[in-house]
Amino acid sequence: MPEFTMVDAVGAALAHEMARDPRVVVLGEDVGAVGGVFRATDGLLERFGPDRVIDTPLAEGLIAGMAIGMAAEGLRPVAEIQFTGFLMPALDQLANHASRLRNRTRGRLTCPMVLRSPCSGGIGALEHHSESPEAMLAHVPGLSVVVPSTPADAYRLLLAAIRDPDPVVVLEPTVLYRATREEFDDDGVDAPLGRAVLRRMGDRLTLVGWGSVMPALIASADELALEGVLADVLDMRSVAPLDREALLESVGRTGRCVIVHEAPLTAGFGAEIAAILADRGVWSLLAPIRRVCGYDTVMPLARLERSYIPDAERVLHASREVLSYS
Amino acid sequence: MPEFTMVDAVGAALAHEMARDPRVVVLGEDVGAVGGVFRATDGLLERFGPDRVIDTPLAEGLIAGMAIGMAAEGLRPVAEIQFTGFLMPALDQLANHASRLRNRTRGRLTCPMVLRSPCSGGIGALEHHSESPEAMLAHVPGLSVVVPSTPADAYRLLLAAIRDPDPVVVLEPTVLYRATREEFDDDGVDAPLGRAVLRRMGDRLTLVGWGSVMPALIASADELALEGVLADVLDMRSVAPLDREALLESVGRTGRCVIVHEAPLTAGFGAEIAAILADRGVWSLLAPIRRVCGYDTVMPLARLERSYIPDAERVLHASREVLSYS
Amino acid sequence: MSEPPTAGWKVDESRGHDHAGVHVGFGSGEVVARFEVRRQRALDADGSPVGDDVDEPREVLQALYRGMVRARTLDARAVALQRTGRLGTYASCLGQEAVGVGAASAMEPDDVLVPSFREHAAQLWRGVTPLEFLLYWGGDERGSDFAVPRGDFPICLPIASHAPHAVGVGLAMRLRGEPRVAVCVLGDGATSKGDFAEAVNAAGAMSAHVLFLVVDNGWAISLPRARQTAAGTLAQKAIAAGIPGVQVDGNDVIAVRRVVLQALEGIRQGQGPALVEALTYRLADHTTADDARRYRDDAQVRAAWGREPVHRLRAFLAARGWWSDADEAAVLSACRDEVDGAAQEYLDTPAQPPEAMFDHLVARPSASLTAQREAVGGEGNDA
Amino acid sequence: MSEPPTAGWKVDESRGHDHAGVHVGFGSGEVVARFEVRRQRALDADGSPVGDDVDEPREVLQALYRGMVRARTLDARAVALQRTGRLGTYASCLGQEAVGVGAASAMEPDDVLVPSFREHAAQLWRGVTPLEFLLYWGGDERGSDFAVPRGDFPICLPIASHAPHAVGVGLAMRLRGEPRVAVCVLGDGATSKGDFAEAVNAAGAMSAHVLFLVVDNGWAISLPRARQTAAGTLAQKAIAAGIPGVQVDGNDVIAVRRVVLQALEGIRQGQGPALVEALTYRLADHTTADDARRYRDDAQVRAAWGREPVHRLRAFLAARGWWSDADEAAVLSACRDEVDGAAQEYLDTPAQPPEAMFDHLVARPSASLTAQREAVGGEGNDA
Ligand SMILES: Cc1ncc(C[n+]2csc(CCOP(=O)(O)OP(=O)(O)O)c2C)c(N)n1
Ligand SMILES: Cc1ncc(C[n+]2csc(CCOP(=O)(O)OP(=O)(O)O)c2C)c(N)n1
Ligand SMILES: [Mg+2]
Ligand SMILES: [Mg+2]
Repeated sequence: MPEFTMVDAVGAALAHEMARDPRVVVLGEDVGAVGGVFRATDGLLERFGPDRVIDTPLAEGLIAGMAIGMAAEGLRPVAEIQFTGFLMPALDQLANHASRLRNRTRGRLTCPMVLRSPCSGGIGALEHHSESPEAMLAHVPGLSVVVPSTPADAYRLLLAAIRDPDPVVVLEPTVLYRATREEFDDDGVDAPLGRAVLRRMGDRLTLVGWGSVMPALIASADELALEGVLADVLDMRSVAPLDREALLESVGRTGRCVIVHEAPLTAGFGAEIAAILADRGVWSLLAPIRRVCGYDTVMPLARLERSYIPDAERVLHASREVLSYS
Repeated sequence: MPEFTMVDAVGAALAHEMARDPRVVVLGEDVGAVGGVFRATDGLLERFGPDRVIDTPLAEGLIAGMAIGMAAEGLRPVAEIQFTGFLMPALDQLANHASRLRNRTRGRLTCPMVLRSPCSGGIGALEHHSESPEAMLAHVPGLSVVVPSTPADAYRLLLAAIRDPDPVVVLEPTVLYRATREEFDDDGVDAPLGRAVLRRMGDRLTLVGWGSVMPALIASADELALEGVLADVLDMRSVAPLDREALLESVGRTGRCVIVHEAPLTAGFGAEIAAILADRGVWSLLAPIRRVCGYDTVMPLARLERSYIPDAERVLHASREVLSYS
Repeated sequence: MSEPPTAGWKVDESRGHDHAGVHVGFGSGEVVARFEVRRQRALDADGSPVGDDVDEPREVLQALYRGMVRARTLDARAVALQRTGRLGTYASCLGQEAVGVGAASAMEPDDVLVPSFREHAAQLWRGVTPLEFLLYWGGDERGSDFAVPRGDFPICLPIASHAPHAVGVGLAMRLRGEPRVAVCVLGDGATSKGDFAEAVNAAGAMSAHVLFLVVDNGWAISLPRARQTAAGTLAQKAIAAGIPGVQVDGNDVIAVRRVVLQALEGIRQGQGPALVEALTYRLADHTTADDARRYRDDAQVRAAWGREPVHRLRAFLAARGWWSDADEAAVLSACRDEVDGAAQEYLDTPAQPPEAMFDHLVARPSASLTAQREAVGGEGNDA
Repeated sequence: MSEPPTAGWKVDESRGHDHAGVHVGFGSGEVVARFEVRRQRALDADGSPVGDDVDEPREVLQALYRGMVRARTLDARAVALQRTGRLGTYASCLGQEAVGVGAASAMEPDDVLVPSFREHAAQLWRGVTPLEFLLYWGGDERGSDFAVPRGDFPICLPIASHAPHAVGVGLAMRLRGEPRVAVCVLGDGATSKGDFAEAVNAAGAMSAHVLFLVVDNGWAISLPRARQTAAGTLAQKAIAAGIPGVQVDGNDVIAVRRVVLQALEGIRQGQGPALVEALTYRLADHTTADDARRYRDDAQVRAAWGREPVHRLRAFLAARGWWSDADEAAVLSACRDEVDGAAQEYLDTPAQPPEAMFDHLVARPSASLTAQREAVGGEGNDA
């Protein structure tokens, strides 16, 4: 079986779907000759030509808006925003149009588009190259928001996103692009959106996260396991739709929850997770729900980046705190 | 003492501060001759002239970005975005620049600007004229986000916003612009940002909200009082900074909390409130925390708008549910 | 419209051009590019032909006239319904009918109209029904589920944010080799917004099949055209994108139709996008929520009434002997009957049930969304 | 740069102009506006004067030369530091030194530079120190706390999003009646972004004191200039905003300085904003993370080396007898010494403590923020 890094997996999913479905086109800045700044679209131009792999002028609002027009007109555009820090100008199109076109026309026009964007920090990049905007996006009704943390998920969730009849944003953590390799078949099988997956199974604590922080969660669980404490590690994979059932099931069993994300704490998506537990899951709670998140300040430049991003140490600290309640 | 509607109060605060501080300038679409589409800036052009009351070309990103430049250069711009539905193109400037300029330059340049925008629904307006984006804004580190619900608060919080050395967004619920009149002195006294206020004092339940839904919360509390149940009604007034102490104090006393806002439920700011309670306030909880919010769909056009916006009936329903736990 | 301002520009009058000086920027140096903006018209304000002969067939011209009267009749009814509390805030197209009718009459059915919010005349010509129209402005989403121009875009309220959609539509057409065109209509105010510039530029760079039709009606709410931009024409916005731009008298339905036909022809043939600026005037308040007397002189409005499009075409038709008082009466009563019927049907149409707000959000609603739908349909439970 | 494309345009060559046809849009009708774009230069690629005599004083020209060499020296060191893992991703300005030095040398100290991310030469000239420069690119916010151009804006990474800031700065200057100017520098890629168009238009409409300096270096990462826009020049972007625009040979520091001086003079006098397009070439990869061989021919790069600015000015100076080999050696070693010192100081500067990430977010931190600051400074507790 072939091995893929996450960035290879993204490219493989794009190539697979472009070969299968002639309506799929890729567009964005530098997606063509250079194959994307992370090489996610490498080789697509040679294989599918400039009518299906489209370098656009430099304008993110335009890219998102064009994708809406293409989608409404019957194509299946997969747009790339070069870094999530440059997504803001596209948010108007996502929130006011992509997510509303079907509703606005009572289903007459639809918007089956995907917007991919490399997200989150950890690679010592310049300012604006390390953002994690999933909470803002998840607040937009009608938008699906996916954040894979493994090569296979990146492949299968991207396929599902392209095949979804409605707009999907896929945030790809750059720190994971080349972090690991995973074996799987390039078989075109997608994974349904909105389903979490348990990466570790335990009984005393649930660690919840998605995307860039998953390695820290798994490391924390493994560390705790050495101490005899087994933790669930729940990778939400998609924040919208959210797998509430998996969340409630896990915390229902463990009674303790630490939520981890890289975006700033306040009004981050971790709040939504905690809020669901504070409503539907409140009777199973044996301890306060802790959030280990980016701080409520600007992610610092490279020299202090590591002090900002939640790591296993902080996750373990919070875990031990909630485990101290019995 | 003079009586003010909320929209008059906004105008009075602007006039007061422009008279007091020559650095204050007002800018936006139609803020001049026509006095703003809601007349919030009525009379300012005549009084302060076109160099301080500036009609801009039609471009929200530009308005926010210009305000940043003006603020950095020593002015105190108060920009208006005509409706919150047109705020998205300004979000890039708010999130990537206004809130970061001080940090980015280690305090060398600062951004004392205010961005006002009429928000929320309830007036049967066209699409995009009824949005409540406070959660997205509150997720931006460095940005203060204020949502007044009374004329006096609109006046005093706007003064504080203008005097604040950092960027502040003020969301003004259009449904409250002319809903009531309140007596207060146009004395230039501001109210500190980040302090909630108790509108009703009770013991069995805390109703938390801000902005447009406050009348429904107060009506609900009054209705419950008739039944002998006294509820705290906590008007957060500012979601960033958030008055965590007031929140924890109130729910610490009552043990029950219903959070109400008009923005969609998922990843709305109510989630942050619930998350704080699920951490620091969890031991005082006698019931699940309920959220009564806009649904996770597009706010419908005028004919169905009322079915979307949380009203006293829905608040009472949730209140009775949480009161049923003892 | 005013002549281009000269502040900052060095205007070179020395070459003896007839009409307009050459704006040469500043500095010296060799000339590397030259541009001209032209203005096209067919009838003067009184309906007398100027320039080329008017050789459009009688039936075409009569149809254009009926289209304008029909739009004006429905428009007036919408204002009346709003004034009596039976319609929401409404944006009248009074005075701008020639732009919509002229442009729509030049389009093919399978072209795609990507409108802003004041293109009623164009939408009606394309097949949107008066009932759909009233439902939309009455606050009912079903008004955008057009039975006929199935591929047309719905009204776009955030100014200029539809321009990138038109580029996407027009690029899809080009990629599939279709001789179709997306026609994006926007106002003078919209030309200040980044989306417009991004769209026009990208359409040019990518050869999308798009016509940008800029309706310069003199005002963006209270901001007069001259303060929206220092550019003397809006047609010259095309120069920034390297695509052709032209002005047309937007109160002259024949000229609008001609110039749009010509532009569409070029675009269909793969010559790339184009921009047309139609000069007209917003005779009404911005919307029914506006009071234009706060910011503009009555004298300007009165003068504009002297250039309005319906009278103009009628004068031309009458002079040719192609329009009688009986024709006029017949058209007016037919329009009135149609609009009466639509208004009644609109008023009789019950609102959608509350659950309808969930029915078209996404094709595959999540469990949470389904629960919310049930709650709103039921006793007001919260999800 | 390529000539304007003609697709869609009718180009009228009949008037016998010398240099460029007239782009007349399409359609007939009277001409309502005419525009010319000119290109200014002082030296040819070999350093021989063209056109007007070069009458800038010797000291000025020598200073410009030293400024370019200094920037190039620091730039090369930054690349070397990155290659050896001691600096972050870095964007080289190799080949573009004349634009920065020419423009900055024309500015007054109390003007405000509002730069993008490749204007190292201008920043250095204005007083940003090599140490600050390296700290910034090394990932330390203190690098933007310039001791000297206190009012200059920091580097802006989101393309074109600084253009509206420049309008605000330049409007403040106009409102206060100050003869100061904001100079906003952006790339060819930036001209496709809405912020740029909004800013240029609004500056024109509101007479803000802004000079837009567009650095056309042929590429936006992998997108060649010709595919960024169908416009033949970027100077013509000014026409859309109704402000004057001009092209200048951006590898010709004398011409850049002249045209910027002239533009600033007009702006100070209240003639409104202007736009200068400087034609240059990005000799380096886009950044140290890029490999330009993936998308452009070596031949193009080699040809561009033949037009680069440092050699050109040196040839001119030498021909005048104003520059000796000894002068050259002295400048090189002075620059090397300065950069060596700065690099060492940079490497010796410890990172800020983690709490510093909270120290300048807002003037009045909330209790929650203060608690987070304590947590990060302490044992990693979470707020
Ligand atoms: C992005 C955005 N900002 C503000 C508004 C509010 N608004 C509605 S129409 C209008 C003026 C539009 O002017 P123009 O483009 O000339 O169109 P016209 O109204 O003249 O048809 C404004 C500011 C809006 N709808 N969208
Ligand atoms: C809004 C935004 N989108 C994308 C990027 C990523 N990016 C960095 S530089 C660049 C190209 C810029 O081209 P140009 O404006 O010509 O400047 P140059 O790099 O040539 O100096 C891109 C796409 C960015 N920084 N900002
Ligand atoms: Mg207009
Ligand atoms: Mg470039």
